[in-house]
Amino acid sequence: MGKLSVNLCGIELDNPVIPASGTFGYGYEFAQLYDINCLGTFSFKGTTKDPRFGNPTPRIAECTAGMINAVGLQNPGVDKVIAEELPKLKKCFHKPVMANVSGFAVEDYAYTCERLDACEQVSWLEVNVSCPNVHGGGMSFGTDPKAAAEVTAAVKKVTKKPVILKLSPNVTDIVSIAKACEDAGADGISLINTLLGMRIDLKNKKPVIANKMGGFSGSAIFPVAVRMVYQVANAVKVPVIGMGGVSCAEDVVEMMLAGATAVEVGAANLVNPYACRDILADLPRVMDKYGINTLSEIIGGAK
Amino acid sequence: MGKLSVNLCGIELDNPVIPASGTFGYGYEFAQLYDINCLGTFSFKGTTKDPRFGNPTPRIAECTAGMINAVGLQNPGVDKVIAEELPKLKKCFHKPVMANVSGFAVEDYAYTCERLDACEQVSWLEVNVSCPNVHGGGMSFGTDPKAAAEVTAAVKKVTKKPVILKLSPNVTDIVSIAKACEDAGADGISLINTLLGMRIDLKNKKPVIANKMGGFSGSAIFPVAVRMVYQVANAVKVPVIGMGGVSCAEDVVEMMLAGATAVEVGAANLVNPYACRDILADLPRVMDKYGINTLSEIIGGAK
Amino acid sequence: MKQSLFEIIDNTRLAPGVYKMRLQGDTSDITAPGQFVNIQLDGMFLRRPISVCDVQGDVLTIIYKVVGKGTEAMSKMTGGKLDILTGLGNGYDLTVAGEKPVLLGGGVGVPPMYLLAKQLLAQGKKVTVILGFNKAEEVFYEAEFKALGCQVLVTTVDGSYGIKGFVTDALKEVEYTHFYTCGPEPMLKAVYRASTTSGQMSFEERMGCGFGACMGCSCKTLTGYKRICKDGPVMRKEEILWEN
Amino acid sequence: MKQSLFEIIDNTRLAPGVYKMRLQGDTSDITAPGQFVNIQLDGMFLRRPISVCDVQGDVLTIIYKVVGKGTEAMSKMTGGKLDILTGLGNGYDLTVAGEKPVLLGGGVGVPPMYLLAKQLLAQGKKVTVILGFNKAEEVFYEAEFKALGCQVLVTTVDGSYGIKGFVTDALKEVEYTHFYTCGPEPMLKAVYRASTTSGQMSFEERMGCGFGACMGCSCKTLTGYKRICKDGPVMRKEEILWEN
Repeated sequence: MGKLSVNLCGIELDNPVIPASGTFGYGYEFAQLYDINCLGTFSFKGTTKDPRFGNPTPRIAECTAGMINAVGLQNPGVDKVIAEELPKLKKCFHKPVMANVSGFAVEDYAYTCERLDACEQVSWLEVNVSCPNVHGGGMSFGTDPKAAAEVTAAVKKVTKKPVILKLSPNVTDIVSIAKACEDAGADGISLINTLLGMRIDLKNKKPVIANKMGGFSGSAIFPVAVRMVYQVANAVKVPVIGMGGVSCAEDVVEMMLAGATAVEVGAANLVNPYACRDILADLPRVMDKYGINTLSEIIGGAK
Repeated sequence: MGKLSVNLCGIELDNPVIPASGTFGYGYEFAQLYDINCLGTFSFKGTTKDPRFGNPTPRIAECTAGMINAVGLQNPGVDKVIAEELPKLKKCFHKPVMANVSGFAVEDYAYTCERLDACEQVSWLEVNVSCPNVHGGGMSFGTDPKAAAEVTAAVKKVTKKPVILKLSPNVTDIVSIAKACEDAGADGISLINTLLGMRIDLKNKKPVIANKMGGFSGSAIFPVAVRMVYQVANAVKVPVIGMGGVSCAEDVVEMMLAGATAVEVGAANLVNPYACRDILADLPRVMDKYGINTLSEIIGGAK
Repeated sequence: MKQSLFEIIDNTRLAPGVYKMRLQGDTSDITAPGQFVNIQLDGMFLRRPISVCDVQGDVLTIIYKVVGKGTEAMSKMTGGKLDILTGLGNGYDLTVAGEKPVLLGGGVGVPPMYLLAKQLLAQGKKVTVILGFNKAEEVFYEAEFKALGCQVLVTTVDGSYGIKGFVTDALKEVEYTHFYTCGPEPMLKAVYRASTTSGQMSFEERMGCGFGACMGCSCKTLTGYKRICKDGPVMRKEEILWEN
Repeated sequence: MKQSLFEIIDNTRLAPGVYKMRLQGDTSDITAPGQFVNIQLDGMFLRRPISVCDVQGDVLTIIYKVVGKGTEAMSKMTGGKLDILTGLGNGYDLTVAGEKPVLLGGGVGVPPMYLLAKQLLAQGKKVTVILGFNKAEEVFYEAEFKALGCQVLVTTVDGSYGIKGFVTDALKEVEYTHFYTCGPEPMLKAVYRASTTSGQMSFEERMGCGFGACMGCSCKTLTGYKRICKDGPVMRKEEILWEN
């Protein structure tokens, strides 16, 4: 393995840096700024069976060292994603890509994953059972081990590609949910999705966000993410993708020491569109500073 | 009621600002800096049945906009607290004070509360079922509605003073736990205690904290606190004390709009020992800026 | 879009809570009036989106209102460098202006009209500008627009300066071929209803990234879902769908 | 304890990663050598505790090592004001020094020995100072201690300067009535074992508040639980309980 390369569910990544779903669109906005083929891969905008506009605006609230979003899975629906977005994406990104899937019923997940399974540029299915911004679905699947296992099993039936369950941190016992997914056949676990948060506008005395609550992300949530990645990585055998507030090369190394095989970068892309490129450029310096020869050797190194 | 005064469980506070337990000791360190009688009240260091040294060091880790602590309820035990600390506390603080109680068994809570019930300077019992830093106890009572209700009922049997249950945010459904406490007789709910977090030292590749994980506090967690205060205040009838990352007068107002009757200030005291005094001094300006005549009128104002 | 560092040249108060900042840097990605820039500020997680008022060579002029801690901090800056994303948003389409375009700006909706007026005048158009404010003390940039050579009408809600009423009251008196407007939503709605020609309106929304990645500022239009930061902020009258 | 603003006078590099900063402000609460100050830095949640090296009137001198982002940022400061908590910790007790005290400082444990030496000399004591480093390039403040008029011995682990070995190797050659020491824990342990008299040692621990409120830096001693920031950082040899 190279200095930066890691193996994610049997597929080698040049490096562990992966823009997180919902913060990188389908890649083009960023491809205008730099060659996104430098990335390990990226997880494109969450896809659902049917097209969705998402939630009313305002959808965004600022916080100390973070932000709240309540976009609500806006996307054109799996058919349009396959017909229009993936071909465009292929033009600017030539590596295997990760599809992120959400749903409101077990069947939705299975349907959408089956359709995406047929796309050869898609190499991993990241199944989001943790969206805090949709009602009757999303996070509700990720807060109950049984429901999470059901979704996992249903998706595994329709694809041979690695299935990675993306979990919610808004739970009492993250380990029991991760294990339930692993037992149901999950090939990997990614966490953490956003923390459920809220801000109130002192001027109009109302919640800033139309949907009242939303998903809190940004460097503020990093310590919670490191803790959950550590707990889950020490409880399951499948690889873990760590995310949550990662914004610099040091954060990537800390996540991997906690047990992450790869690391997703989310909100940081929104404030610095070059965040992932900058992290990749800085990684070798940080590795040398802390005496790390290859990233793959430090995965789960903190005991 | 005055411009700043609020009524907490039948007792009027000059203002809603309350230093949180574990960040204000027994008050003397701060009494050397300013007259702490300007405070609404304060919640003194968590008390247990027996003396405790707490966890090994390091107990502290820094984070972006926050810190992790794993002190582990160090305290001299309830007998010594009553015999030595409370008389000293009385010299520098002349108002009714809030006692914060932790335990490792339902009986511990009852024993400690019964002893403190006999102290006339103690006017509220804040029962901590949410300490993330002790094994077999603490948070485990706060993550299960039944256990939280049991502790509440046991404590209510031994005291006529208002009993306020301090809840953990590390749960899937904070509302169910708050309601269970209310149904068991709780006179108030205070939240949030710290989020379970972790940091890893890149130099030695080990967790920064000897206990590995600890309680994450500071302005970083404010949006999670506002969300939970809002959820609980809209679900229970008893007063709610809001806390979690409050560090300025605007935060106090936001917490009250979310539904808090009073507001505890924690980690901010540790970085700015004058934090509570400064917040009190700034409150009238912030109230005028946002057209607020009395604080009591805005409680739960954000719908 | 381009990310680069701009040097603050000066920062002056135009009206209560309204400031004008001139910055020097790479303006090459600013291609149309009505576009905005997104400014990173110390201690703030999100950037602050602010519309472009003018560009002359490598000098960018923005006019902003103090609405929170971020813009408050900006208003106190006297020098130094700022990390800015430039060339954001679609901007106004000048090709459909006709011979006598009218530009309507309300409050902090006034600034983008300046570069627009300049470019329309350069094309030999007869430009009328209507500037709307609440009261006399809030009025700014009237002289600057006059200096460009456009006909300028100022309205104040309380009548303490210029025409009493809203920009739409002034619009009645104007003969125009196309309208361009920017301002608070109630004003945009009023202009939408009062206008007798085709036109373009610039919208505001709380944004995450400002360059089309996060879907934080989406809106529904008659021609589909649009991202105000990327497909907007300028929308054509014909495509607007008022949700409330 | 006092919270106040200090003005940075200068900030100079003494050795690789080791800097000396002089600050002007209210030093009235600094009452004993061995105390520390707690410095607030932009963007850092916790303050940075740093031992007092010297105080002359309203000028405070600190010597610090770059260990992370906070001290890294400090090392780049050339001026401006810092919010500092002063007068933290118990400090050394000079009344038990005897006639010939020996002071042992290792690495960044050297600075607090300076003010201590100065005050002991002022009391007419015969002061011997042993400064321990890893290698020649790390050595700092030897001349300053000599200038005070104490006998100075320097040790380096690799023998590239002064006596080869640890401060305890130099201690063997010294006749002393009491010892004062500050440095990394392994060095403190070695001094504890090698010393033949009573003494005082200054301990380090990750701190939350630095003034005794949070119990973040507690330790067990033969005389009960102590808060290193408030009851320490200086402990008497007789009360120390080595946990590992």
